[in-house]
Amino acid sequence: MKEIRFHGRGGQGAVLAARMLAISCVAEGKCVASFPMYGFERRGAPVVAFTRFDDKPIMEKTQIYNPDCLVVIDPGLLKLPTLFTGLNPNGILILNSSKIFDKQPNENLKLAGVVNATQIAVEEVGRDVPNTCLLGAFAAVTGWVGLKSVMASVGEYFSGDVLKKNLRCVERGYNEVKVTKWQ
Amino acid sequence: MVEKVRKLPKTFQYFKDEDAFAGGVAFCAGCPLELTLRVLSKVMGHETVIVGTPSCSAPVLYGQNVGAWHRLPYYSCLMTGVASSATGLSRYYRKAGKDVNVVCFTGDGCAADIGFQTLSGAAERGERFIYVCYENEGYMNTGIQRSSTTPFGATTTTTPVGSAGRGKTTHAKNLPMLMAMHNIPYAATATLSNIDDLSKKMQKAMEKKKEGLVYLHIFCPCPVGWGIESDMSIQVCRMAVKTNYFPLWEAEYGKFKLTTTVANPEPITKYVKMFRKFNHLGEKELAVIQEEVNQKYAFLKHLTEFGEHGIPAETPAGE
Amino acid sequence: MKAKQGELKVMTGNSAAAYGAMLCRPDVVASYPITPQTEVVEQLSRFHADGVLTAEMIEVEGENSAMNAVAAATLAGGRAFTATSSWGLVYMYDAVLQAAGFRAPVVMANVNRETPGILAVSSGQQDMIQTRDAGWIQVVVENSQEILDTIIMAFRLAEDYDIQLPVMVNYDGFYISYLAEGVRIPAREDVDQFLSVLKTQPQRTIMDPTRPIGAGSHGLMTEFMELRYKHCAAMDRAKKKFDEIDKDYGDFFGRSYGGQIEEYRTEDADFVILTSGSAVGTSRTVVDAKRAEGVKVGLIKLRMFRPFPQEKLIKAIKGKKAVGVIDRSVNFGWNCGPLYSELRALTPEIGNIPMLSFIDGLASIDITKPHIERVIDDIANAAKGKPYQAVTWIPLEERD
Amino acid sequence: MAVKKFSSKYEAAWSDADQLLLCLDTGTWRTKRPVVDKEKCTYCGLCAIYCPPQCMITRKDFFEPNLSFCKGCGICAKECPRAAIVMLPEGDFTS
Repeated sequence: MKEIRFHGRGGQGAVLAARMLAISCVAEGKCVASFPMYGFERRGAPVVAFTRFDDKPIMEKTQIYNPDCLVVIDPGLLKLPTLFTGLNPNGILILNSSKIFDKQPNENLKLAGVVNATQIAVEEVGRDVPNTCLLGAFAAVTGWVGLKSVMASVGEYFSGDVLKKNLRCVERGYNEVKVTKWQ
Repeated sequence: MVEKVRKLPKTFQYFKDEDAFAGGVAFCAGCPLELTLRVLSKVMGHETVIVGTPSCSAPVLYGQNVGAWHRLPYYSCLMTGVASSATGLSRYYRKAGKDVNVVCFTGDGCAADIGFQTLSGAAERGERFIYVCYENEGYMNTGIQRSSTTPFGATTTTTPVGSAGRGKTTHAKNLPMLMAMHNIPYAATATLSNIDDLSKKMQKAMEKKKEGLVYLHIFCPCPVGWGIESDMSIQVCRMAVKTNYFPLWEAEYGKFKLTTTVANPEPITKYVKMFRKFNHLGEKELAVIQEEVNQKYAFLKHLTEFGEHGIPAETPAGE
Repeated sequence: MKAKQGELKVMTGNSAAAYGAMLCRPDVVASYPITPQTEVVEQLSRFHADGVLTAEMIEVEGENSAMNAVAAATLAGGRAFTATSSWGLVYMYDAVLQAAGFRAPVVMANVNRETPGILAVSSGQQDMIQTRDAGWIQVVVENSQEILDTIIMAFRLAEDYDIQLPVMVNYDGFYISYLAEGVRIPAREDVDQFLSVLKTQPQRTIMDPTRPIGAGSHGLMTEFMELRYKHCAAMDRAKKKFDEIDKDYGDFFGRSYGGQIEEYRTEDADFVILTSGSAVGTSRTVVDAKRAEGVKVGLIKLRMFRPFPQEKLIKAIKGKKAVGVIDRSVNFGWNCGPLYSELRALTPEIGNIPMLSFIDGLASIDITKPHIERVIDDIANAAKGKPYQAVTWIPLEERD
Repeated sequence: MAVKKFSSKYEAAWSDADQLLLCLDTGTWRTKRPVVDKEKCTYCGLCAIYCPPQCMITRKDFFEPNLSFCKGCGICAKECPRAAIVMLPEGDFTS
């Protein structure tokens, strides 16, 4: 089983991203479970969302305490002291940021994919909705799910022009993500 | 070098206290609700007991564990119990000889729908508190559902636009008018573009609540729910006034008076294009909205020709 | 020191409730009429009109508002009273929960009546049962004098610094609400003195408008559980406190009721009946009659339903050969009486003795002497080791 | 009962601003930053009046946003009658 924890702020689409990832996994025949955890539904308020996938049905209903991968939609959340708490050794981070890491932010973090998803979203969609771009980056960095499946999942939520724009975000995230590895 | 205007807006003169709220509170960027509450605390002062409900204002009005986001005393209750809880509080304070502003602060969904019975009851009993309703035309906090004050044609998550749906099919309840018809000492509409008028009405509310229930209906468009760019919310308020979509008036014991008159009202099309919730409407539907605006305004204008009706001013309600 | 002997007056249960409340000098009274409670509102309004009661009287537009108003008034620092019944209690349910969660020391008379679903303007304790888990202290009483005395005690319990919980004083609609009996009315100054203990205690947190304090903060993380825990702890303390207040009341006014439960001829009894409300009085007379025949039966009157008097019940029932419970309400899904199912939870402590449930008196059906005789016969047989029926709907299961 | 230590001294859900005044770091929400042209500013105060978080600070003869709380909504820029405030991408300011 793989466990992915999404960190974002209200309005950035963290919950939607977690769900889209689940849909992509289902498209590849996997079993999934995804749910958000937030208090107040508010633009700007921190939001956490979880996605699990596995080859067999998932029984756990708890929050994710030992993620294999973190998806951080708001770079400001890097300051969160609990962000890396519980990250598995060989942990992966997918981050929306304009800057790549100059040093390893956490000893368990071995692989980081950084993409300026905000810029890409603003260029493609015209608004700061970085979530779909990060899913593209997620597919590229983890290899846990294919680009095609991610694009199909986006199609479940958008249509027409907005879909096209978001698909471009996914593709650019897939192609433009910068990967850093640590030992 | 530009000459400096030394005279600040009149609004500053209405402020008697510091802002009671912490610098950073959980309202969306550009939310008029935040400005309304901060202005309220400045105009009414800190000895103002706020009675709130689960709503967009609740994450700010109510604390978290022992912590609070502001320095106003508050009482949190359910949407059914706002005016009745305020009744209990204000009656006890009166019995104990404490002169306190008890101010209910709720959205239109609470005031017009689930909390309307208690509001109407308190008005009839002449309870001495202020009821502030911030009008964002629906249940914004829970994710943009329709309320009885959602206007005709508006799209919400429960009146969505689809191959068959065209937004809300019925018209909004005219809540401020309903409250004025209770012949309460003071009922008024206000909005943030006309912030002097708003502050003045808040100040007047504190005086008039000594005679009975005061109702303030404040137009507060929701950037998220209506699809307004965050810097445009005050502009939307202004256009609502300029189109007579939201006329500014006050009524004392049922005697109506326009506090702002618009010489040449703008067409409603200018207003609806400022945000997304009416995007789907065609000419025919917009004509219906224009007609409704005209009719409501004509009715209001007609009412201003009458004097006080019901209970005369010299015998305040609730005695 | 003893209180003066109060004036004796014939009055209904509803009047007794109004007298009890008036004597405690509430600051705020809010109420809405409903059969069979309406007399309480009317009597309080008369007191107010006569100047005997100086409370703020709020004639609300519905019970929900009544509860919200009194809860808010107590949190602002006042003493407040309301009364309701049945559908009224249901209509104020959200506010009933709110009052308990806020630890608002409201006192409410609830005149027991059947609840919505099947229309019945008649007696039954289902309303009380349906608010059992609301976090209120619930007391059930038997006659007009006990109503008056218990309402006074209820204010002392609710507002006690160690308790701070709302108290519901229940009495059977029609059978007690309209029953006229001679009632001793304590003198006002004596009631003042009885309640004056509260003034010597630390003062509870209130909505002081000069302080930046808020009632009803969000309980986040473990603090929510902490508040629930404190609520439960206060409920637990209320049991002993109620016994003490009852004893104090007895010492001062000369009338006491046993606190959480009252035991009647249980000491040497082979088996016992457990019941509450108006059925207790009738049961007493039948127990006396059966005793005269040599049947060693005892009676336990449940006064406090929430918090549940486990310790007292275990002590009273342990060692008996059988126990039967008469309920004027049902436990949906368990298909037995609610008090009965609660008692069953004490089996490990009481021992594995026959426990029999009798459902009777729904919708004002009379719980007659023959009904109670039958209850006693059934328990007596079970006590002798004979097979027995666990649950009996008495009026529907007439014997041939 | 067994719990010995409580985090709150209150019996019920009371909050007390004297004990703890909560505050969010709303300055981090900003994607655009208002920048005031001191030359153009006539100190009319309209930006301060309309600012939802009321975070315009009075300087000697101009107004300036308190960037700790400014959420970057842009109302000040929109309402300024002299166009003395512009909204610039927040990213341009990060060091």
